[in-house]
Amino acid sequence: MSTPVATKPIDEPATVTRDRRTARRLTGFMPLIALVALMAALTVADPDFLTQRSLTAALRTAAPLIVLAAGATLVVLCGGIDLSIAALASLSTVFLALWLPDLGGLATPAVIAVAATIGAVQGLAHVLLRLPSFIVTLGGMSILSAVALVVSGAGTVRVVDDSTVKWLDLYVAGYVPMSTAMAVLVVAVIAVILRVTPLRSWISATGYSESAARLAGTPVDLVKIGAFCVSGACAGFAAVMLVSRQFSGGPTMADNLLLPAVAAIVVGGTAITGGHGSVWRSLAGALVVTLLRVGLPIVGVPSAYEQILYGVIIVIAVALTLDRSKISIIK
Amino acid sequence: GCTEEQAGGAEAASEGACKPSDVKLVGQVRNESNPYEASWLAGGDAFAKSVGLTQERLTYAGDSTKQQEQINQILARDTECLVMNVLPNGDSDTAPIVKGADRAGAYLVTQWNKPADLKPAEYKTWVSHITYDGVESGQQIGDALIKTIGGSGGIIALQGVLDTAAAKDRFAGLQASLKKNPGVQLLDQQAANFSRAEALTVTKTLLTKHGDKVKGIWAANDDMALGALEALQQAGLTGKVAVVGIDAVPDAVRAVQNGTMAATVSSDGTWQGGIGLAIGFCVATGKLAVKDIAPDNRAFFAEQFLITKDNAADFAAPKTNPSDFECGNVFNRVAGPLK
Amino acid sequence: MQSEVVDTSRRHPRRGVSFRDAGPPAALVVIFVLFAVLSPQFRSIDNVQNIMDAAAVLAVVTCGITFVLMMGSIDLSAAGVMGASALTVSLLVANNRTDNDFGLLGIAVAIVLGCAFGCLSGLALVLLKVPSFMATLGVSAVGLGVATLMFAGVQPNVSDPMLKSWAIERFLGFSYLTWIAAACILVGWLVQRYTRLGRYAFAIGGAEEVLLLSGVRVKPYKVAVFALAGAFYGLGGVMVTSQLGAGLVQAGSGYDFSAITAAVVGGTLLTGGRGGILHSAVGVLLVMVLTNGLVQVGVSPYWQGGVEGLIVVAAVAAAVIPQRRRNQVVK
Amino acid sequence: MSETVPALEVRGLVKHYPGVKAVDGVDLVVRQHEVLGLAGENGAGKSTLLKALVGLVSPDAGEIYVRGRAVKLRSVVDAANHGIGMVFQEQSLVPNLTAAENILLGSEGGAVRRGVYRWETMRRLAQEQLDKIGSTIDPLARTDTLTFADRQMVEIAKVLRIEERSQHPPVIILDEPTSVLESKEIDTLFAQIRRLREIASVVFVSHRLDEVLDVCDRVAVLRGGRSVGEVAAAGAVPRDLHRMMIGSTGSDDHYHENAAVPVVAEQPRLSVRGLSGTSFRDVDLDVAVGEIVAIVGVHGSGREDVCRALFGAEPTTAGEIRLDGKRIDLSSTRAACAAGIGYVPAERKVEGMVGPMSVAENMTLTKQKARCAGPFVAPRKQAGLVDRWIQRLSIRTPSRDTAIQRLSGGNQQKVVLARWLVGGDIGLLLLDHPTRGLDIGARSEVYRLMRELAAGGVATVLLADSLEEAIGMADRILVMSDGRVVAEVACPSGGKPSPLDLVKEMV
Ligand SMILES: Nc1ncnc2c1ncn2[C@@H]1O[C@H](COP(=O)(O)OP(=O)(O)OP(=O)(O)O)[C@@H](O)[C@H]1O
Ligand SMILES: Nc1ncnc2c1ncn2[C@@H]1O[C@H](COP(=O)(O)OP(=O)(O)OP(=O)(O)O)[C@@H](O)[C@H]1O
Ligand SMILES: O[C@@H]1[C@@H](O)[C@H](O)OC[C@H]1O
Ligand SMILES: [Mg+2]
Ligand SMILES: [Mg+2]
Repeated sequence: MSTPVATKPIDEPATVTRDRRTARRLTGFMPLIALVALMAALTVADPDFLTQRSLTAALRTAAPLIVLAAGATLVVLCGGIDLSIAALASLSTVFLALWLPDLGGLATPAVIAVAATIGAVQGLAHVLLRLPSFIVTLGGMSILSAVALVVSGAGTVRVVDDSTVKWLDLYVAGYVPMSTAMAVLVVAVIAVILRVTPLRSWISATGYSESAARLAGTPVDLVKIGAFCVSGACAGFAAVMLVSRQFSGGPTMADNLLLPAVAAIVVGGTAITGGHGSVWRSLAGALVVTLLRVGLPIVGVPSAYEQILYGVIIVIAVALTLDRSKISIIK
Repeated sequence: GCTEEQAGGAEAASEGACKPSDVKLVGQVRNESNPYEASWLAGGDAFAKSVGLTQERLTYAGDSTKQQEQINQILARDTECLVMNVLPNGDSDTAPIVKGADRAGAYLVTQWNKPADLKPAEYKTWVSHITYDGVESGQQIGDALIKTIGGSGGIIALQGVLDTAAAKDRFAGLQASLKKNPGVQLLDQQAANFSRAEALTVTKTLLTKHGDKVKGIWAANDDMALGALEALQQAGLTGKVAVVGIDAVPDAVRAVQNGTMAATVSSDGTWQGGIGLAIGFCVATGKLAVKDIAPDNRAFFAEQFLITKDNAADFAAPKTNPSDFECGNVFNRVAGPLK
Repeated sequence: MQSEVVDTSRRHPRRGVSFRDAGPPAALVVIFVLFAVLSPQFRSIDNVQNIMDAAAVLAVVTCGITFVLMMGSIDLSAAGVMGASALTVSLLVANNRTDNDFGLLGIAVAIVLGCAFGCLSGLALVLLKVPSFMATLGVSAVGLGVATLMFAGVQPNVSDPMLKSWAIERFLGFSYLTWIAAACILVGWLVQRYTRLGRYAFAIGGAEEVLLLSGVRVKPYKVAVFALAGAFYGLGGVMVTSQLGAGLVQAGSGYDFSAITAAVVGGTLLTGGRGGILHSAVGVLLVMVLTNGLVQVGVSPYWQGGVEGLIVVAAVAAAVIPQRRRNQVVK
Repeated sequence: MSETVPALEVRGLVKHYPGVKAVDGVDLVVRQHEVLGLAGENGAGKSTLLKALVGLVSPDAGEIYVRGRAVKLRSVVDAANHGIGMVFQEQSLVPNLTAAENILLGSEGGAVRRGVYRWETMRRLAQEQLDKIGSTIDPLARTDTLTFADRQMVEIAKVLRIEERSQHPPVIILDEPTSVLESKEIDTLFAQIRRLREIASVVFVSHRLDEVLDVCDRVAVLRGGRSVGEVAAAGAVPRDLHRMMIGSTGSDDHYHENAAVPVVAEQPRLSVRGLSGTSFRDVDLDVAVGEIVAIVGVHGSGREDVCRALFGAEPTTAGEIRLDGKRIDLSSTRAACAAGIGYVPAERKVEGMVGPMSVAENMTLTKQKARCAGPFVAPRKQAGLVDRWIQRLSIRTPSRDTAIQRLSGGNQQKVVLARWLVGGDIGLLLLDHPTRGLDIGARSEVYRLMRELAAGGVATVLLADSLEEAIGMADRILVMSDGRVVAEVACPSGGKPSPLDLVKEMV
């Protein structure tokens, strides 16, 4: 169609005062506020939860999720979705485990490069075949899983000599898990690159209004392929983290991280329809999701109630963090 | 500088120094929504109660990463006198659990899944690994199936989650059984992922594919066997095709009893849930010293029984009793060392 | 995450409606013929019945999801809602755990429960303004938790003869479940074509903001659509229980993504405003023919998932070729 | 009720947006059975005021009286119940519904009983509405299969449902309904407006002041959110209105013909041979350096698609395109941009701008060199450049960081145009209805800009808003019909053809 109407039918109340602006600024911090609130709640439920060791462990746990979510955030910002990240990470753990004996230290960059390539290929299929990313990556998910199953001989591939990936499982100064530091670094690098280059506005334009972006001469196709490529590379890097702590690779190792990763993105307040959001938000989102995943059972919530609470809290968290001033219609 | 361990935190107690009341018991399985694993947690609760403690029940929804996350978090707390009885999601999940527990000095018993070259004997607090011999059980029910169909004809196989040791070993057992019986033909094998629902559709499809040639169905666990039974009922073939499974869940034992299923193999969830905690508890409280545990008991196959119509009645109720968990008896059900 | 066609070629009146809609049915025919040629068992009457039986539950779930997709929303709650309804019905009809024997009433309660869960999703969307993606994911978790509570460690086995007969008895060669699915498709089609609810769902996907400008209150309709979808999932859970003869928490596992795949393969757009029940019915058949055919022709279980993914992507690609245009937006 | 009570009265209406006083204390009276024109520059506050009258904008202050009674209008339904309906500036139809459903949307009456559709009744009711305005479209056609103009007629048919809904003479508001219509359709619309005057009051907005004076009884003028007066239409001329709108006299030379530069025909910038695509065939087109070539034709002539094809946004099946003598391959919009081609699409909201992004970002989306140092964005350079163009085109915006969707239509259009100019490296500009929705002043500025660009050597292809505009601006006019170029008319300064000459060629 050709004639959507941009009119926001219900417009803001008339009082354009300072508190409105503060409120708007506050929405940027909402993911953080949600994080702190959740931590407080868990601590009340079980005072033991708020120890340095406990928090360090949670940070370490969150690292692969942060990286996965950060990469996929770019695809979401472009208005698409990448459902293949978890399967790709699983496949990458298999590759890494298989290649470590021969390639040693080169295995890590090799796996990341291969994962980036696979991501880019999906992006290419999405762009060239004009297929919804949902379908391309859903298909990609099954294909990558099948490949992982076959390549691994349907089993765990043990890593005997993990000396070249071990560094990722160390602690900086005893307190900061290296993997978490690296995850934050990945987020920071992506954020900085977006900030100082035109990429940020290209991605947003693509996400908000692809046809307008294209008619403005924005390299929409390249931007999308690039986003899928980075998403793939991040899946590869997350896989390296997993191998470094699992001492093995497995064809389904990371599969269950898909929904948590998407949840992390949305909880961070990035609009699932594209355009608005950031990788920082996804970082906070990943921490919220991790706290929910490990926190609820650890403070003693029984399994059935844990699921119910998870469902309720995650919905409330999104209700808090989503910056609705940028999106008039929520689907 | 970088360190391998995180700073701070509790020192593990020296072996055997724990007061019984200081011991913390943790049982971890996939979920509470299947009968087998629910019985595991119930067994754990029963044991904990018998020593005046409570079991912390953890479930991870079959999600490997979530299992690791929970273990990490548990180990980041006070690990003095911590005893864990863990069902690792897959082979690959065992190593990090073991290494974590070892570092933290928590007493650990694992069950079902572990890579062959990872050995409890090489660790201080990884007390034992318990499993059932999948090759044997696969073969036992294979043999029983073949006997039921009269030693010749076609069968189909429903495999478990393809990348688990249980699925692979059990299927290897079936293949061994088939080797001995050249008259029996494996018409088809499909993965139904240990799931009742998947087994139902796959079986229906295989029944139309192979028609009357199907005389028997070999399923790598009882859930799938029960799914296959439903498929047979829907195809009007109840009783005409023999079905076997593994796990001896109540419904399957009942089916064996009334003849709709040919055989299953006991793996006793209630016992598994209790025994892991019992072994750890005994070591933590000094009633058992790790160095005194026979090497063969550090990683062993537990006794399992083929259940057919003849002995099904004996298995209708769980055979676990409190005396199984006394420190002198904890290795009573050892059938042999892990191969 | 969605695919939207901004029709920039307003100057050409729509060429060949039939041509555009013909993609999925054509793909269905091609794939069917292909398998029929490759495998004599595949083309047997028995197998066709089998495919229809196997398609029944997916068809009902897809009916529900189609209305949600038509609005441009998404629904991932099927797994949880079906689990809860499966446990509910298995505990309310004659079974081995309780003394209940409510028969049809029990079935009705399970469907109403599904409806209530759907309502929850809808309310979270319109009141809390949480994107449906997340709202339904949360509701799914809640559903699974509720189901686990009801499960309480012991498998409820159904002995109700009526419920069990649904999966076993046949009428004109097809099981009752298949007929129930057919009835759902008919009802769905009537709702879509002849009721305000159906047409507004379609319109909301086309241009929600215009409805607002026209003074239509869309919120009640959105909630109603999710509730309708929930009722279909509830029925789906009942049907699975009938098939399996027992109430499983996992009764709905995998149906969420399969149903979306089926709907999209059938030509429903994830951005809404296009497609419908009949499209989805074709999509369901396509997916089921594929799953069945791959087993019939003997593709290794290791590869089945991968091959299926590949064919789904190819089928959607083939189906969109007639609509492919320069500067068409696909998300 | 007395005939002298105004149908609608607004007193001291105020609506402020962050940084903008959109409506700043407006008084307005709409008498019964009159057609009231509303004139004002882009951003003067017309649409905001009118939206307040149908409950879409909640005013910060002020009263609204309907037939003498003070009312609070909270929603479109509220307004409709008071007999006020509006056709919005942006088309607002649901594309995937039938025309009939759109016409009856929200007030289905007998066509929907207890939630169930009665298609036959619906068709009949919709047909009645369409008959009123003499539209011949099929009520059951899907709206997105209709032409733009037909859709506009559907909107008008829709708003006329108000007649059926209210017992009192309704007030019907038409916000720039003619900007996308062609002269024949405009004539039909005006006939309707005149018919409506017998039974209703009409508020009519257009930037074509002659139109306003033609159809209205009285014209109220807004400037900067305030009422600045009104004139009786009879006897007034556009200049009078214009003076009130901007507070001074505009230039007479609307099309800036004195700034036109002679074209050097030997220097072709664009040369197209035998271009064919889905909706056009064998198009030959030459545009010289500094030349403005207009293409005219009715809907369906294929001229928009030719334009898009020249920007790589529409596939071609045959033909050759040369730019400055070099053959170029326009397989994507990127390629076109790289070759120095710019394009301003007709449908600004969807294709021209990225609504939630800022004026600055929208303006610099294309031209990296203009805002970057190497691969990096240079914020100061970007800001300076953007501010310069905001000033140069007098774009009315609180700041360069304001989301473009908060600007008035005309100002949005200027930003889109500026996008191609910030780089200073454009060789060929393709303008699809560049002045759609612009006020006279803004138009005049756009024309001046076009002249300036032409003088600087930019070749321009113009799909004009009206024949007058084509004639006024072009050096040469091509006539397209049914996908082919059927005539070429020279259009030099001083020797302009008359609109009639062109119409002859078009049929
Ligand atoms: N005479 C009628 N009786 C009943 N319904 C009608 C009638 N005419 C139109 N409709 C409705 O109008 C809709 C639009 O018709 P059309 O065939 O153009 O689109 P569609 O088939 O629904 O959409 P798509 O082509 O995207 O699948 C139809 O789906 C139908 O619901
Ligand atoms: N939703 C909004 N938020 C912020 N500012 C707005 C909004 N809507 C309108 N404005 C501002 O209010 C002023 C009046 O806009 P309005 O659309 O009423 O002008 P107009 O007279 O209709 O102009 P045009 O002739 O271009 O349509 C403009 O400066 C515009 O930027
Ligand atoms: O049924 C059991 C299955 O759930 C688990 O994965 O492995 C052992 C099986 O017996
Ligand atoms: Mg159709
Ligand atoms: Mg306006």
